[in-house]
Amino acid sequence: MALYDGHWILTALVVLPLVGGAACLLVPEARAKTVALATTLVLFALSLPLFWTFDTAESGFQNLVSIPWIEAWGISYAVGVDGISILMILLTTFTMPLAVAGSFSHIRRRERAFYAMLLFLTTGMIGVFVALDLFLFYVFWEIMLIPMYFLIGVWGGERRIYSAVKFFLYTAAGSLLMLVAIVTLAWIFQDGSGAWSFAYDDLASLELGRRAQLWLFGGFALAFAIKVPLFPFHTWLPDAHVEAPTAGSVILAGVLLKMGVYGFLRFGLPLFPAAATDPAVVNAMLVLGLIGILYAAWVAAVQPDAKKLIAYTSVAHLGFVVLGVFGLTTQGIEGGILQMVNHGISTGTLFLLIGMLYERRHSRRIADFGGIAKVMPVFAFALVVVALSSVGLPGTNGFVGEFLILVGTFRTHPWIAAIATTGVIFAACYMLPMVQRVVFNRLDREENRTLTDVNRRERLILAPLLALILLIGVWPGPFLNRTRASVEALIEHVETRTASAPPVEAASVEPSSVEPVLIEAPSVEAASVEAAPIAAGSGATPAHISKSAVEAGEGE
Amino acid sequence: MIQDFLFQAFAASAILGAVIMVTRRNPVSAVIFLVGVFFATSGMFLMLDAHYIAAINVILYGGAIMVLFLFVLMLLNLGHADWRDLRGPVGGLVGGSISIAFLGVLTRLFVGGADARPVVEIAGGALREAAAEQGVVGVVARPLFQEYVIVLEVTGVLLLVAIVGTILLARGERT
Amino acid sequence: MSEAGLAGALGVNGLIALFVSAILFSIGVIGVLLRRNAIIVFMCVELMLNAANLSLVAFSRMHGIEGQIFVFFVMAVAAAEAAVGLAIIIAIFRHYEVVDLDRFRLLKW
Amino acid sequence: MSLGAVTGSGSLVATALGGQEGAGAGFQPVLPWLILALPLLGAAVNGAGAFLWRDDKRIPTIVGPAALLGSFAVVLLNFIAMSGAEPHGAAVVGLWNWIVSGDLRIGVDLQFDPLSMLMCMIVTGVGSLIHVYSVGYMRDDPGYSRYFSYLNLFVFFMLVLVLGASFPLMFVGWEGVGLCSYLLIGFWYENREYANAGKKAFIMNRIGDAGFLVAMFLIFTAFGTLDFIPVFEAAEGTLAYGGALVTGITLLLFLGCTGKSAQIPLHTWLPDAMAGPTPVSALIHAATMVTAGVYLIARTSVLFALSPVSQGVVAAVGAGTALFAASIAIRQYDIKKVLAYSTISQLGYMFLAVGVGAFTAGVFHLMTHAFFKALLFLGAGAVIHAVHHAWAHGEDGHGDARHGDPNDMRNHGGLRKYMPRTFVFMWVATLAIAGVPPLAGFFSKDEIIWYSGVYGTPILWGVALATAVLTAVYMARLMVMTFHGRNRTFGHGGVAEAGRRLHEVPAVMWAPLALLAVLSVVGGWANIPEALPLLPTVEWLHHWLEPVFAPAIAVKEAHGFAPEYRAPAGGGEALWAGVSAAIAIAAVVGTVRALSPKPVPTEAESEAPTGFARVLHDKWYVDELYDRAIVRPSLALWRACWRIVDAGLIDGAVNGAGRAARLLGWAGGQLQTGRVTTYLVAFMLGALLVLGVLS
Repeated sequence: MALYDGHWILTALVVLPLVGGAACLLVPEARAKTVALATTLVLFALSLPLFWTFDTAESGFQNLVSIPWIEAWGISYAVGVDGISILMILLTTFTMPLAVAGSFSHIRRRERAFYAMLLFLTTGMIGVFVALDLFLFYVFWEIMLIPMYFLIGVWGGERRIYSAVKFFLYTAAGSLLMLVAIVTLAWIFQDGSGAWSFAYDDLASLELGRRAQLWLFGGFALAFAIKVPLFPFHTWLPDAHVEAPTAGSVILAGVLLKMGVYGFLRFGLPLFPAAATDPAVVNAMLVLGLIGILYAAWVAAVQPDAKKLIAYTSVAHLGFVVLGVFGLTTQGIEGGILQMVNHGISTGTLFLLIGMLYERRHSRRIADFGGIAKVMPVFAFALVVVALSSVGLPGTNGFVGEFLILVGTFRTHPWIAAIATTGVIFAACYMLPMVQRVVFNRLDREENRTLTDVNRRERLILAPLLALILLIGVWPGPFLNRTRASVEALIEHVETRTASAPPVEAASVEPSSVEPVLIEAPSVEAASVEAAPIAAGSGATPAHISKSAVEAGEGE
Repeated sequence: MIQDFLFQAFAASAILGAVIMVTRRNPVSAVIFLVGVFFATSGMFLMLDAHYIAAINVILYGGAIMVLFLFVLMLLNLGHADWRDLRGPVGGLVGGSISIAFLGVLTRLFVGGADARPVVEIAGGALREAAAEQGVVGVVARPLFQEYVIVLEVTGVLLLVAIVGTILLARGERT
Repeated sequence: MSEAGLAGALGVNGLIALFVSAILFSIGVIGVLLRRNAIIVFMCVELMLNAANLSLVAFSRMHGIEGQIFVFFVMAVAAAEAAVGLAIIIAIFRHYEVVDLDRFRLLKW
Repeated sequence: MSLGAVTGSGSLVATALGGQEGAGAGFQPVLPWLILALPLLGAAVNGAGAFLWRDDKRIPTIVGPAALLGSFAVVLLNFIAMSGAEPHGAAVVGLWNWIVSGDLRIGVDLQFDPLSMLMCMIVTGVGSLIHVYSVGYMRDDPGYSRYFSYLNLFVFFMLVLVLGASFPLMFVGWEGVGLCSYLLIGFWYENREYANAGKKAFIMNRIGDAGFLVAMFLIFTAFGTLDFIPVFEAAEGTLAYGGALVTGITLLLFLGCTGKSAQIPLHTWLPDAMAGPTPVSALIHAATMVTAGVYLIARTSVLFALSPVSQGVVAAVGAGTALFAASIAIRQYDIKKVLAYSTISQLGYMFLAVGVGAFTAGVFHLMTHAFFKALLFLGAGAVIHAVHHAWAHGEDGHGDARHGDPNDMRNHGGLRKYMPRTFVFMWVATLAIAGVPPLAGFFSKDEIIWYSGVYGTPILWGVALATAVLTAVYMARLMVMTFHGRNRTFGHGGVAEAGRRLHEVPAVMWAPLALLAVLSVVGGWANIPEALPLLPTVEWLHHWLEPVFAPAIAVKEAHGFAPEYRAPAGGGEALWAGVSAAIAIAAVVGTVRALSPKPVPTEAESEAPTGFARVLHDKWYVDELYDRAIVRPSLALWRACWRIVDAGLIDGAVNGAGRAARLLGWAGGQLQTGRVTTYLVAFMLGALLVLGVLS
């Protein structure tokens, strides 16, 4: 394990797909898929030790690397992993080989470019999860957007251009505001300490006024809310999912949708604790999550297109995750993280399955099927298992996540959690009729009689997914373990910072006599002035990072 | 005194010539009047102690460039009057108002701008003395070939490019 | 005071030259905007250039020889411009058989 | 399976519980995990078989029942071990940590106590018999392997439900059995109706499950744990008697029960669930799964005891359902539907019992009901099987469509002659359910009626009595229509043909019936009332379950529960036992007498009922009501959400923004005329602006 001390591994995870993608472009058309599969498999193999060697007791970042990049602006290449990102990284590396393998028979034109795009996308995704510099994070965040745009726009279905543009504009609109917020944050830091920095720890150590926090949080939150996607920013998702090729949908559901919630956990809560725990903000987020759960389930239930149906279920599932995160309890957040993994696996598998069906039958309309179980028993089995996971049946992964989310949220917001619980009813209302109309009922269409069951390649893709669904369902320990320390530290951070923030503002005012609203910072400027004194105190943090980076260098 | 009279005569004929040139329907007569304007301005250059400039204005503008215009007019057989050439009242209104605005702005600029700057010691006399000392050409040539030599060379390159470009453009699609 | 100051620096003739320059320039503007014939528009541009030259020469009496140097360069560029411009007009005419500026919309893709 | 982990985790729980655990010290479960592992293994093997050796029926034939019998053997061992250990308290066996997050710890812990052991005995015992029966019943089905896989899986989940030592683990079983129920109801998925029935069952169960979930959240918020033993021990101290919290928890739990046990208002799925194969109806929809609600209330008896309001609701709903379902059963023609409504009605009895606080009586009736109702269903299955084969093996091979519905009792009649064994067994079960002494149902039902009067109110008592009459009537009617009179299977004139084609079912099917018939006779003797000390087993079950229910009774007694043991109309238990027995006998005899002489029209000949009979026949129009009031408006709302909100408002806004941008671009583009003059004007205006600003 000496070789694997982890410091080079994150960088390797970021760079390898880039190299693989370039290789895909260079090799002959027919070889591209092999190269891509090999790259993603190696990637997965590389990431596994990250999981095993993860120190579950450590709440901070592990495998830190920080190298100055644009020193004048305090921008560095800083990467690391903690309990919040570890599962996301694993989810990404786990999903990619399956997405690649799932495209083998689906993608018939411009294969080189297709697989290169998939791999470039991987770089962006892993980069987002490991980046500990806000500038770097933003770069990866935007890198992700471009390959996905092409995946939808070039290899998509009939309305691919509309969907790709919609996807792009939605996401870009949000992320630009985030960029403004990031730069403002760095500027506030510079204002206080005299030096520019985009480093996560530096910016997280800022103690901003409430008003400033609310504004900046808003900038981040919009970007994340669109990505999640929270109601009412969700309408790009059904279109993108429906038009994207199978691999695109799998990645979209499996990984990309996690970015939003990950962003809230990594940046939204720790950077702006007062804003993120502001009752109005929390209630707004919870209610939006709740609306997402119920509303998306309702809309899903009346969809005629299987892929669109599943896309809407994603909105519902992510609504649960947002609920868990903003419930701000250990169970809620841990459940949220686990539910992200679960959703990635279950919904990813659902998209793979619908993709398999589409390849055979060239239709996604639910009404075009029926009685498929007769000719495709293995497919039917897989679909039923995954559907059950999606509705959160105990014994599958979905239940563990949903249960933790709801039980956690219930402690702080009982009514919202109680209403959200009815989501499990509606989950059955959309999933079971779909399953019934696809695999059950009479096999009454002549075209469906000749469908062939899943082949060996497809079974190899499905097997690990189904295995994970059951494994996480009965033994989620290894996954929850790894999130625990970080999640508890996060909650503690948010709570202590929220507790410490009001006195700073209230110091000049009689605490009992004045309404809290009145002691808010009057403007952003005033807030940023408030921010000034503490930034000096955070000078220790960059030293901490660079020190560990030095140690990293020496370790090798 | 006579010089002042001459100068004002040149000025008046330049303005007059310009007005006539703009209003001619026949392009050839417009060219002729433009050449007249150039001669008048050359006269003004002379009076303003810019003898060399006056000379090349006549040769270059009045001679070479205007001949070029004439050639083109003849080449394209455009040398006849065309009623459609002048725009209607709307165009006149737009053009007239912009033109008057320019006049006002420029006048204000010249007067106010001169007012803002400190009056420099080199007056008309100094230039004349330098010309007497170094010759009419020399007074322009010295700075041209000393301080501004690089600019001069670049201008040469520009002319070369213009020549090549002109040939390419004018040659057309012939292969 | 300003009139006197400017007249003192440039002389009365210099002042007249500046006004003439402004008038010529304005006439050039009106010509450019009023005429449809590309060649005449082009000629009006030459008129405007000449007006500018006039003011440069006038100011050179006040600020020194650089004004005349500038005029020299302006003339050189104007010569090049005239050549290229006329070549373009010829090329366009060859294609459209017309030099009416309103008849072609080449500046829009 | 690491045994170290087992005992380690188990002892962890034991120490956490402190002295209370001492009660269970005498009893250590034997191979506890094997009880669960065997059915799961069976399910896995049969499931694999469904794909790999689809045509080979030998393996499922052996594995399916064997897994159950093995499990039953282990349960029996433990049962004996537990009855040997006095006092028999609870023993918790931890297998592994399931969900650990913050202060929440949910282990895969199994709780062995008298109640769970009794349930295990019923589940594995009756389950084994039904598995054996299924070998015969499903012999010709192409989904044979799949069937046994589901059935084994069901037993596994049912055992998880019963043995789970915490609410979440119980919930695993709770939803797991729902899943198997879904799969088995829709077993013949090619029939859209059947698949719909499965779906309906699942969704209605989910409504209840949501209540269960919220109840769990409330419990966790209040207690900080979800394990049964700590919660129940802390219940009295934590929750105020009759407080809103405990009432909320128990009512939500009861919502779960109404879903699972098909009580009003979530009862409509159970009759539809008869779409599944008949042994499934016997096992899942009569003997085990549907009684899970009763089990849940028995399990959480302490909580219910703390909330008189909830108890009242449970009793009222139970009594109401009992009468309501019985009234429908009287007018059904489908033999399985009659039994389904009968099941709902009997479940109502059980809820009535646990609702008034007679927990033992409820569980007692649960047990006896498992015996005789399983017997009734299997008997009905035998009848259906026989009729189906008689038709199917006709000249054209598939005569179902020609003849009608084999479930319809109008197509039966006079089967006594062709299926004598089934006939006898069915009568035993009928008399048992009707409450004729000394059969099982007499003791259990009489106990419920008695306690509903003693612990409850006169109205509950009256309803219970009335339902008893109805029960006897509809069961007698079923017997008369099916076995008595002339055979109508091949029309009124087809008696000769019937004689050739209708046969008794094979031994593999009637043998389980025989065993169940024995149990239906002796099952009631497990809890002979003190008033009728005919056997040495007086109040045996009561004593057996005492450790489980004693805390609940103690809670009730601490809050003024001191019933006077006499019926609302006066008289003691012995007297009223005699009265109810007399009523039952009278009702059965009366019905047989009244119906026997009347010729029954065949399915094709009969006319639609009119008047009140029609309301009963059409099940009080509850399904229609739900369809109009809930299902259709919901679907309309959902469509509106999609079409109007999503596609209209949100996408309209988004696309509108896009269109606005395009319009702006178009407007800007119009400035670009492509004419030099336009640009010149603009250029000059710009120059003017610059000069104007400068000067």
